[in-house]
Amino acid sequence: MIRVLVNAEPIDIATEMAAIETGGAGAVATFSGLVRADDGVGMLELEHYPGATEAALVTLAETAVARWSLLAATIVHRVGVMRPGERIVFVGVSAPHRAAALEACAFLIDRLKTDAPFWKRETRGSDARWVEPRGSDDAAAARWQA
Amino acid sequence: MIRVLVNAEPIDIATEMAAIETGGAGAVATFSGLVRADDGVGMLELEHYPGATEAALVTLAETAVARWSLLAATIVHRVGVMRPGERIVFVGVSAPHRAAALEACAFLIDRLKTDAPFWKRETRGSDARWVEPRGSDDAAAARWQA
Amino acid sequence: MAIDVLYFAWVREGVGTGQERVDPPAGTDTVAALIDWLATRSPGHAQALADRARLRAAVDQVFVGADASILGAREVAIFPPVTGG
Amino acid sequence: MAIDVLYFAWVREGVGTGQERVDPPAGTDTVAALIDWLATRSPGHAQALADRARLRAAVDQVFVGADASILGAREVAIFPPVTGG
Repeated sequence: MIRVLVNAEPIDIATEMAAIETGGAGAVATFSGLVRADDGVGMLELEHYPGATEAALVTLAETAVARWSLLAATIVHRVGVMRPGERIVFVGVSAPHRAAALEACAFLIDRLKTDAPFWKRETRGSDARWVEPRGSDDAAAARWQA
Repeated sequence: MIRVLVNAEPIDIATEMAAIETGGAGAVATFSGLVRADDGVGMLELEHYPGATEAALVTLAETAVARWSLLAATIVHRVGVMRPGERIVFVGVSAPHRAAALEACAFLIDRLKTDAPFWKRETRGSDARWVEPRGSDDAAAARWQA
Repeated sequence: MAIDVLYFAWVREGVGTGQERVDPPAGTDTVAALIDWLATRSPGHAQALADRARLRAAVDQVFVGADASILGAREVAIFPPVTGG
Repeated sequence: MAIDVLYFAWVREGVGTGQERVDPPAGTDTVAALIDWLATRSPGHAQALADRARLRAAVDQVFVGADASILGAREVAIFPPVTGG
Protein backbone atom coordinates (compact mmCIF):
# COMPACT_ATOMS: atom_id res chain seq x y z
CA MET A 1 0.00 0.00 0.00
CA ILE A 2 1.52 3.27 -1.15
CA ARG A 3 0.61 6.59 0.37
CA VAL A 4 2.07 9.86 -0.96
CA LEU A 5 1.00 13.24 0.34
CA VAL A 6 2.38 16.70 -0.43
CA ASN A 7 0.62 19.61 1.20
CA ALA A 8 0.87 22.51 3.61
CA GLU A 9 -0.70 20.79 6.62
CA PRO A 10 1.35 19.73 9.65
CA ILE A 11 2.31 16.06 9.50
CA ASP A 12 0.38 13.95 12.02
CA ILE A 13 2.60 11.09 13.19
CA ALA A 14 -0.11 9.06 14.90
CA THR A 15 -2.20 8.99 11.73
CA GLU A 16 0.76 8.07 9.56
CA MET A 17 1.99 5.35 11.91
CA ALA A 18 -1.48 3.81 12.07
CA ALA A 19 -1.63 3.76 8.26
CA ILE A 20 1.71 1.94 8.04
CA GLU A 21 1.19 -0.64 10.79
CA THR A 22 -1.21 -2.63 8.71
CA GLY A 23 -1.79 -6.21 7.82
CA GLY A 24 0.92 -8.51 9.08
CA ALA A 25 3.87 -6.15 9.36
CA GLY A 26 6.58 -7.37 11.71
CA ALA A 27 8.81 -4.35 11.20
CA VAL A 28 8.13 -0.64 10.77
CA ALA A 29 10.90 1.87 10.11
CA THR A 30 10.37 5.60 9.89
CA PHE A 31 12.35 8.73 9.26
CA SER A 32 11.21 12.25 10.09
CA GLY A 33 13.03 15.38 8.97
CA LEU A 34 12.46 18.43 11.16
CA VAL A 35 13.33 22.08 10.88
CA ARG A 36 16.41 22.31 13.05
CA ALA A 37 16.16 24.70 15.93
CA ASP A 38 19.87 25.00 16.54
CA ASP A 39 21.31 26.74 13.50
CA GLY A 40 19.57 30.09 13.56
CA VAL A 41 16.86 29.39 11.01
CA GLY A 42 13.66 31.18 12.00
CA MET A 43 11.58 30.11 9.04
CA LEU A 44 11.82 27.50 6.32
CA GLU A 45 9.85 27.60 3.07
CA LEU A 46 9.40 24.60 0.82
CA GLU A 47 8.42 24.93 -2.84
CA HIS A 48 7.51 22.01 -5.09
CA TYR A 49 6.49 21.22 -8.67
CA PRO A 50 2.83 20.25 -8.39
CA GLY A 51 2.11 17.03 -10.17
CA ALA A 52 5.70 16.19 -10.97
CA THR A 53 6.68 16.05 -7.29
CA GLU A 54 3.88 13.69 -6.38
CA ALA A 55 4.67 11.51 -9.40
CA ALA A 56 8.35 11.34 -8.43
CA LEU A 57 7.44 10.28 -4.88
CA VAL A 58 5.02 7.60 -6.10
CA THR A 59 7.72 6.24 -8.40
CA LEU A 60 10.18 6.20 -5.51
CA ALA A 61 7.72 4.41 -3.22
CA GLU A 62 6.89 1.86 -5.93
CA THR A 63 10.58 1.19 -6.46
CA ALA A 64 11.10 0.55 -2.73
CA VAL A 65 8.01 -1.66 -2.43
CA ALA A 66 9.20 -3.81 -5.32
CA ARG A 67 12.85 -3.96 -4.22
CA TRP A 68 12.22 -4.84 -0.56
CA SER A 69 8.80 -6.51 -0.82
CA LEU A 70 7.30 -3.92 1.49
CA LEU A 71 3.79 -4.19 2.86
CA ALA A 72 3.39 -0.40 2.98
CA ALA A 73 5.33 2.72 2.07
CA THR A 74 4.34 6.24 3.04
CA ILE A 75 5.96 9.52 2.00
CA VAL A 76 4.52 12.73 3.39
CA HIS A 77 6.25 16.00 2.53
CA ARG A 78 5.12 19.34 3.77
CA VAL A 79 5.33 22.49 1.61
CA GLY A 80 4.92 26.17 2.41
CA VAL A 81 6.13 27.89 5.56
CA MET A 82 7.53 25.93 8.51
CA ARG A 83 9.09 26.85 11.87
CA PRO A 84 11.88 25.23 13.90
CA GLY A 85 10.82 21.92 15.42
CA GLU A 86 8.13 21.26 12.81
CA ARG A 87 8.25 18.18 10.59
CA ILE A 88 9.26 18.72 6.97
CA VAL A 89 9.08 15.15 5.80
CA PHE A 90 7.97 11.75 7.06
CA VAL A 91 8.93 8.45 5.48
CA GLY A 92 7.60 5.17 6.83
CA VAL A 93 7.69 1.60 5.60
CA SER A 94 6.56 -1.78 6.84
CA ALA A 95 7.90 -5.20 5.99
CA PRO A 96 7.82 -8.71 7.43
CA HIS A 97 11.41 -8.35 8.77
CA ARG A 98 13.57 -5.55 10.04
CA ALA A 99 16.46 -5.51 7.56
CA ALA A 100 14.10 -4.78 4.66
CA ALA A 101 12.29 -2.05 6.59
CA LEU A 102 15.48 -0.31 7.74
CA GLU A 103 17.10 -0.40 4.31
CA ALA A 104 14.00 0.72 2.45
CA CYS A 105 13.50 3.63 4.84
CA ALA A 106 17.08 4.84 4.31
CA PHE A 107 16.70 4.38 0.55
CA LEU A 108 13.54 6.48 0.43
CA ILE A 109 14.90 9.48 2.33
CA ASP A 110 18.26 9.36 0.53
CA ARG A 111 16.67 9.24 -2.92
CA LEU A 112 13.94 11.72 -2.06
CA LYS A 113 16.67 14.28 -1.40
CA THR A 114 18.00 14.03 -4.95
CA ASP A 115 15.06 12.80 -7.03
CA ALA A 116 12.02 14.76 -5.92
CA PRO A 117 11.52 18.39 -6.99
CA PHE A 118 11.47 20.37 -3.77
CA TRP A 119 13.35 23.56 -3.03
CA LYS A 120 14.09 24.93 0.40
CA ARG A 121 14.52 28.57 1.40
CA GLU A 122 15.85 29.38 4.86
CA THR A 123 15.30 32.67 6.63
CA ARG A 124 17.78 33.71 9.31
CA GLY A 125 16.80 37.04 10.80
CA SER A 126 16.16 39.22 7.72
CA ASP A 127 18.34 37.11 5.43
CA ALA A 128 16.48 34.63 3.18
CA ARG A 129 18.43 32.27 0.98
CA TRP A 130 17.80 29.20 -1.13
CA VAL A 131 19.53 26.14 0.24
CA GLU A 132 22.37 24.80 -1.91
CA PRO A 133 22.39 21.08 -2.66
CA ARG A 134 24.96 19.02 -0.75
CA GLY A 135 27.39 16.67 -2.45
CA SER A 136 26.85 14.24 0.42
CA ASP A 137 23.22 13.91 -0.68
CA ASP A 138 24.28 12.79 -4.16
CA ALA A 139 26.69 10.31 -2.59
CA ALA A 140 24.00 8.96 -0.27
CA ALA A 141 21.56 8.53 -3.17
CA ALA A 142 24.18 6.94 -5.43
CA ARG A 143 24.86 4.07 -3.03
CA TRP A 144 21.40 2.70 -3.81
CA GLN A 145 22.15 2.14 -7.48
CA ALA A 146 21.37 -1.52 -8.01
CA MET B 1 18.62 12.26 26.61
CA ILE B 2 18.23 8.53 27.16
CA ARG B 3 14.89 6.90 27.84
CA VAL B 4 14.62 3.18 28.57
CA LEU B 5 11.36 1.53 29.49
CA VAL B 6 10.53 -2.16 29.99
CA ASN B 7 7.02 -2.96 31.06
CA ALA B 8 3.74 -4.66 30.23
CA GLU B 9 1.90 -1.58 28.99
CA PRO B 10 1.13 -1.05 25.28
CA ILE B 11 3.67 1.23 23.61
CA ASP B 12 2.26 4.67 22.82
CA ILE B 13 3.90 5.99 19.65
CA ALA B 14 2.70 9.57 19.96
CA THR B 15 4.19 9.89 23.44
CA GLU B 16 7.47 8.31 22.39
CA MET B 17 7.80 10.43 19.25
CA ALA B 18 7.14 13.60 21.21
CA ALA B 19 9.86 12.63 23.68
CA ILE B 20 12.39 12.11 20.89
CA GLU B 21 11.65 15.19 18.80
CA THR B 22 13.30 17.48 21.26
CA GLY B 23 15.74 20.32 21.19
CA GLY B 24 17.17 20.95 17.77
CA ALA B 25 16.83 17.55 16.15
CA GLY B 26 16.91 17.66 12.37
CA ALA B 27 16.49 13.93 11.94
CA VAL B 28 14.46 11.31 13.79
CA ALA B 29 14.64 7.62 12.91
CA THR B 30 12.49 4.96 14.52
CA PHE B 31 12.00 1.24 14.38
CA SER B 32 8.98 -0.63 15.70
CA GLY B 33 8.75 -4.40 15.99
CA LEU B 34 5.23 -5.81 15.92
CA VAL B 35 3.75 -9.21 16.53
CA ARG B 36 3.29 -10.49 13.00
CA ALA B 37 -0.25 -11.38 12.06
CA ASP B 38 0.64 -13.50 9.09
CA ASP B 39 2.43 -16.54 10.46
CA GLY B 40 -0.19 -18.15 12.64
CA VAL B 41 0.96 -16.82 16.02
CA GLY B 42 -2.02 -16.15 18.21
CA MET B 43 -0.14 -15.00 21.28
CA LEU B 44 3.39 -13.89 22.05
CA GLU B 45 4.90 -13.79 25.55
CA LEU B 46 8.02 -11.88 26.43
CA GLU B 47 10.09 -12.65 29.52
CA HIS B 48 12.98 -10.51 30.73
CA TYR B 49 15.61 -10.34 33.48
CA PRO B 50 14.47 -7.46 35.67
CA GLY B 51 17.30 -5.06 36.38
CA ALA B 52 19.79 -6.66 34.02
CA THR B 53 17.59 -6.04 30.97
CA GLU B 54 17.12 -2.37 31.73
CA ALA B 55 20.86 -2.00 32.43
CA ALA B 56 21.73 -3.65 29.10
CA LEU B 57 19.39 -1.29 27.24
CA VAL B 58 20.80 1.78 28.98
CA THR B 59 24.33 0.67 28.07
CA LEU B 60 23.24 0.15 24.46
CA ALA B 61 21.60 3.58 24.30
CA GLU B 62 24.65 5.23 25.86
CA THR B 63 26.90 3.54 23.32
CA ALA B 64 24.77 4.82 20.44
CA VAL B 65 24.53 8.35 21.84
CA ALA B 66 28.32 8.52 22.15
CA ARG B 67 29.08 6.91 18.78
CA TRP B 68 26.67 9.01 16.68
CA SER B 69 26.40 12.14 18.86
CA LEU B 70 22.67 11.64 19.25
CA LEU B 71 20.42 14.21 20.86
CA ALA B 72 18.05 11.53 22.16
CA ALA B 73 17.75 7.76 22.22
CA THR B 74 14.68 5.85 23.36
CA ILE B 75 14.23 2.11 23.78
CA VAL B 76 10.85 0.82 24.90
CA HIS B 77 10.33 -2.93 25.12
CA ARG B 78 7.11 -4.54 26.14
CA VAL B 79 7.00 -7.72 28.23
CA GLY B 80 4.20 -10.10 29.09
CA VAL B 81 1.43 -11.23 26.75
CA MET B 82 0.96 -9.63 23.31
CA ARG B 83 -1.35 -10.27 20.36
CA PRO B 84 -0.79 -9.99 16.60
CA GLY B 85 -0.46 -6.38 15.43
CA GLU B 86 0.72 -5.11 18.83
CA ARG B 87 4.09 -3.43 19.24
CA ILE B 88 6.82 -5.45 20.95
CA VAL B 89 9.59 -2.91 20.77
CA PHE B 90 10.13 0.72 19.79
CA VAL B 91 13.52 2.27 19.15
CA GLY B 92 13.83 5.96 18.33
CA VAL B 93 16.76 8.33 17.99
CA SER B 94 17.31 11.95 17.05
CA ALA B 95 20.38 13.61 15.62
CA PRO B 96 21.27 16.77 13.75
CA HIS B 97 21.53 14.89 10.42
CA ARG B 98 19.91 11.85 8.88
CA ALA B 99 22.85 9.50 8.34
CA ALA B 100 23.60 9.41 12.08
CA ALA B 101 19.94 8.88 12.98
CA LEU B 102 19.42 6.07 10.45
CA GLU B 103 22.61 4.23 11.40
CA ALA B 104 22.08 4.56 15.14
CA CYS B 105 18.51 3.27 14.85
CA ALA B 106 19.65 0.18 12.93
CA PHE B 107 22.48 -0.35 15.43
CA LEU B 108 20.13 -0.24 18.41
CA ILE B 109 17.63 -2.77 17.10
CA ASP B 110 20.35 -5.09 15.75
CA ARG B 111 22.25 -5.10 19.02
CA LEU B 112 19.14 -5.24 21.20
CA LYS B 113 18.33 -8.57 19.54
CA THR B 114 21.57 -10.14 20.71
CA ASP B 115 22.60 -8.14 23.80
CA ALA B 116 19.46 -7.64 25.87
CA PRO B 117 18.02 -10.48 27.97
CA PHE B 118 14.55 -11.06 26.55
CA TRP B 119 12.98 -14.39 25.68
CA LYS B 120 10.03 -14.88 23.40
CA ARG B 121 7.45 -17.65 23.50
CA GLU B 122 5.02 -18.04 20.61
CA THR B 123 1.67 -19.77 20.86
CA ARG B 124 0.13 -21.18 17.68
CA GLY B 125 -3.18 -22.80 18.44
CA SER B 126 -2.45 -25.03 21.47
CA ASP B 127 1.28 -25.28 20.70
CA ALA B 128 3.53 -22.96 22.73
CA ARG B 129 7.25 -22.86 22.04
CA TRP B 130 10.23 -20.73 22.91
CA VAL B 131 11.66 -18.91 19.91
CA GLU B 132 15.10 -20.08 18.80
CA PRO B 133 17.74 -17.41 18.16
CA ARG B 134 18.51 -16.73 14.50
CA GLY B 135 22.03 -16.77 13.13
CA SER B 136 21.11 -13.74 11.02
CA ASP B 137 20.65 -11.76 14.23
CA ASP B 138 24.21 -12.50 15.31
CA ALA B 139 25.44 -11.47 11.87
CA ALA B 140 23.45 -8.24 11.97
CA ALA B 141 24.80 -7.39 15.42
CA ALA B 142 28.37 -8.27 14.47
CA ARG B 143 28.52 -5.72 11.66
CA TRP B 144 28.45 -2.94 14.25
CA GLN B 145 31.74 -4.02 15.85
CA ALA B 146 33.86 -0.89 15.72
CA MET C 1 4.38 26.18 -31.32
CA ALA C 2 3.49 27.38 -27.82
CA ILE C 3 5.19 25.85 -24.81
CA ASP C 4 4.39 26.44 -21.15
CA VAL C 5 7.61 27.17 -19.32
CA LEU C 6 7.66 26.77 -15.53
CA TYR C 7 10.29 28.21 -13.20
CA PHE C 8 10.98 27.27 -9.60
CA ALA C 9 12.93 28.59 -6.61
CA TRP C 10 15.56 31.24 -7.42
CA VAL C 11 15.07 30.78 -11.15
CA ARG C 12 11.43 31.79 -10.68
CA GLU C 13 12.45 34.77 -8.56
CA GLY C 14 15.04 35.89 -11.10
CA VAL C 15 12.76 35.55 -14.11
CA GLY C 16 9.99 37.27 -12.18
CA THR C 17 7.25 34.73 -12.85
CA GLY C 18 6.55 31.07 -12.16
CA GLN C 19 5.02 30.33 -15.52
CA GLU C 20 4.84 31.80 -19.01
CA ARG C 21 3.61 30.63 -22.37
CA VAL C 22 6.24 31.17 -25.07
CA ASP C 23 6.56 30.49 -28.78
CA PRO C 24 10.26 29.99 -29.51
CA PRO C 25 11.54 30.29 -33.10
CA ALA C 26 11.86 27.27 -35.37
CA GLY C 27 15.05 25.37 -34.69
CA THR C 28 14.70 25.64 -30.90
CA ASP C 29 14.85 21.88 -30.56
CA THR C 30 16.53 21.15 -27.23
CA VAL C 31 16.33 22.24 -23.61
CA ALA C 32 19.68 24.00 -24.02
CA ALA C 33 18.48 25.88 -27.12
CA LEU C 34 15.28 26.87 -25.32
CA ILE C 35 17.23 28.22 -22.36
CA ASP C 36 19.51 30.17 -24.75
CA TRP C 37 16.47 31.75 -26.32
CA LEU C 38 14.65 32.39 -23.03
CA ALA C 39 17.74 34.19 -21.70
CA THR C 40 17.27 36.85 -24.39
CA ARG C 41 13.77 37.76 -23.24
CA SER C 42 14.64 40.12 -20.38
CA PRO C 43 17.51 41.09 -18.07
CA GLY C 44 15.80 39.01 -15.37
CA HIS C 45 15.74 35.97 -17.64
CA ALA C 46 19.35 36.55 -18.61
CA GLN C 47 20.51 36.70 -15.01
CA ALA C 48 18.41 33.80 -13.72
CA LEU C 49 19.50 31.53 -16.58
CA ALA C 50 23.14 32.63 -16.76
CA ASP C 51 24.78 29.75 -14.87
CA ARG C 52 23.76 26.72 -16.91
CA ALA C 53 25.64 24.33 -14.62
CA ARG C 54 23.23 25.21 -11.82
CA LEU C 55 20.08 24.59 -13.88
CA ARG C 56 18.03 21.40 -14.17
CA ALA C 57 15.05 20.74 -16.43
CA ALA C 58 12.01 18.57 -16.96
CA VAL C 59 10.12 18.09 -20.23
CA ASP C 60 6.47 17.22 -19.70
CA GLN C 61 7.40 16.44 -16.07
CA VAL C 62 10.18 14.01 -16.97
CA PHE C 63 13.63 15.00 -15.70
CA VAL C 64 16.04 15.37 -18.60
CA GLY C 65 19.49 16.64 -19.55
CA ALA C 66 20.23 19.87 -21.40
CA ASP C 67 20.50 18.09 -24.75
CA ALA C 68 17.02 16.54 -24.48
CA SER C 69 14.55 17.28 -27.25
CA ILE C 70 11.62 19.60 -26.63
CA LEU C 71 9.92 18.82 -29.93
CA GLY C 72 6.23 18.27 -29.27
CA ALA C 73 6.64 19.25 -25.61
CA ARG C 74 3.75 21.00 -23.90
CA GLU C 75 5.52 21.90 -20.66
CA VAL C 76 9.17 22.56 -19.87
CA ALA C 77 10.30 23.30 -16.31
CA ILE C 78 13.60 24.96 -15.43
CA PHE C 79 14.88 24.98 -11.85
CA PRO C 80 17.89 24.67 -9.52
CA PRO C 81 19.12 21.33 -8.18
CA VAL C 82 16.55 20.01 -5.74
CA THR C 83 16.93 20.38 -1.96
CA GLY C 84 13.96 18.63 -0.38
CA GLY C 85 13.65 16.25 2.53
CA MET D 1 28.38 -19.51 50.67
CA ALA D 2 24.81 -18.97 49.46
CA ILE D 3 24.17 -17.86 45.89
CA ASP D 4 20.87 -16.83 44.33
CA VAL D 5 20.44 -18.66 41.05
CA LEU D 6 17.93 -17.29 38.53
CA TYR D 7 16.52 -19.23 35.60
CA PHE D 8 14.71 -17.83 32.57
CA ALA D 9 12.57 -19.09 29.69
CA TRP D 10 12.72 -22.86 29.04
CA VAL D 11 15.49 -23.28 31.61
CA ARG D 12 13.11 -21.89 34.22
CA GLU D 13 10.33 -24.17 33.04
CA GLY D 14 12.58 -27.24 33.07
CA VAL D 15 14.03 -26.56 36.52
CA GLY D 16 10.56 -25.78 37.80
CA THR D 17 11.38 -22.47 39.49
CA GLY D 18 12.63 -19.03 38.47
CA GLN D 19 14.87 -18.57 41.46
CA GLU D 20 16.51 -20.63 44.20
CA ARG D 21 19.11 -20.03 46.88
CA VAL D 22 21.80 -22.67 46.80
CA ASP D 23 25.00 -23.42 48.70
CA PRO D 24 27.31 -25.31 46.35
CA PRO D 25 30.23 -27.31 47.76
CA ALA D 26 33.69 -25.81 48.07
CA GLY D 27 35.56 -25.87 44.80
CA THR D 28 32.52 -24.82 42.76
CA ASP D 29 34.44 -21.88 41.35
CA THR D 30 33.13 -21.29 37.83
CA VAL D 31 29.82 -20.98 36.01
CA ALA D 32 30.47 -24.35 34.36
CA ALA D 33 31.16 -26.01 37.70
CA LEU D 34 28.03 -24.47 39.19
CA ILE D 35 25.91 -25.79 36.32
CA ASP D 36 27.46 -29.26 36.73
CA TRP D 37 26.49 -29.23 40.38
CA LEU D 38 23.01 -27.74 39.81
CA ALA D 39 22.29 -30.51 37.28
CA THR D 40 22.55 -33.07 40.08
CA ARG D 41 19.80 -31.49 42.13
CA SER D 42 16.74 -33.00 40.40
CA PRO D 43 15.70 -34.67 37.16
CA GLY D 44 14.22 -31.32 36.10
CA HIS D 45 17.54 -29.58 36.69
CA ALA D 46 19.37 -32.35 34.84
CA GLN D 47 17.15 -32.07 31.80
CA ALA D 48 17.01 -28.26 31.68
CA LEU D 49 20.78 -27.95 32.02
CA ALA D 50 21.75 -30.90 29.82
CA ASP D 51 22.65 -29.03 26.63
CA ARG D 52 25.42 -26.70 27.76
CA ALA D 53 25.87 -25.22 24.26
CA ARG D 54 22.38 -23.74 24.53
CA LEU D 55 22.94 -22.09 27.90
CA ARG D 56 24.11 -18.58 28.64
CA ALA D 57 24.92 -17.01 32.00
CA ALA D 58 25.33 -13.77 33.90
CA VAL D 59 27.19 -13.28 37.17
CA ASP D 60 25.84 -10.40 39.22
CA GLN D 61 24.02 -9.27 36.06
CA VAL D 62 27.15 -9.21 33.91
CA PHE D 63 27.05 -11.56 30.91
CA VAL D 64 29.91 -14.03 31.07
CA GLY D 65 31.27 -17.22 29.54
CA ALA D 66 31.09 -20.68 31.11
CA ASP D 67 34.62 -20.43 32.50
CA ALA D 68 33.92 -17.19 34.40
CA SER D 69 34.52 -17.19 38.14
CA ILE D 70 31.60 -17.17 40.55
CA LEU D 71 33.75 -16.54 43.61
CA GLY D 72 32.06 -13.87 45.69
CA ALA D 73 29.03 -13.78 43.40
CA ARG D 74 25.65 -13.04 44.94
CA GLU D 75 23.52 -13.79 41.88
CA VAL D 76 24.05 -16.12 38.95
CA ALA D 77 21.51 -16.30 36.11
CA ILE D 78 21.26 -19.21 33.66
CA PHE D 79 19.16 -18.89 30.51
CA PRO D 80 18.89 -19.67 26.80
CA PRO D 81 20.27 -17.37 24.08
CA VAL D 82 18.20 -14.19 24.01
CA THR D 83 15.43 -13.61 21.47
CA GLY D 84 14.06 -10.13 22.10
CA GLY D 85 13.15 -7.28 19.79
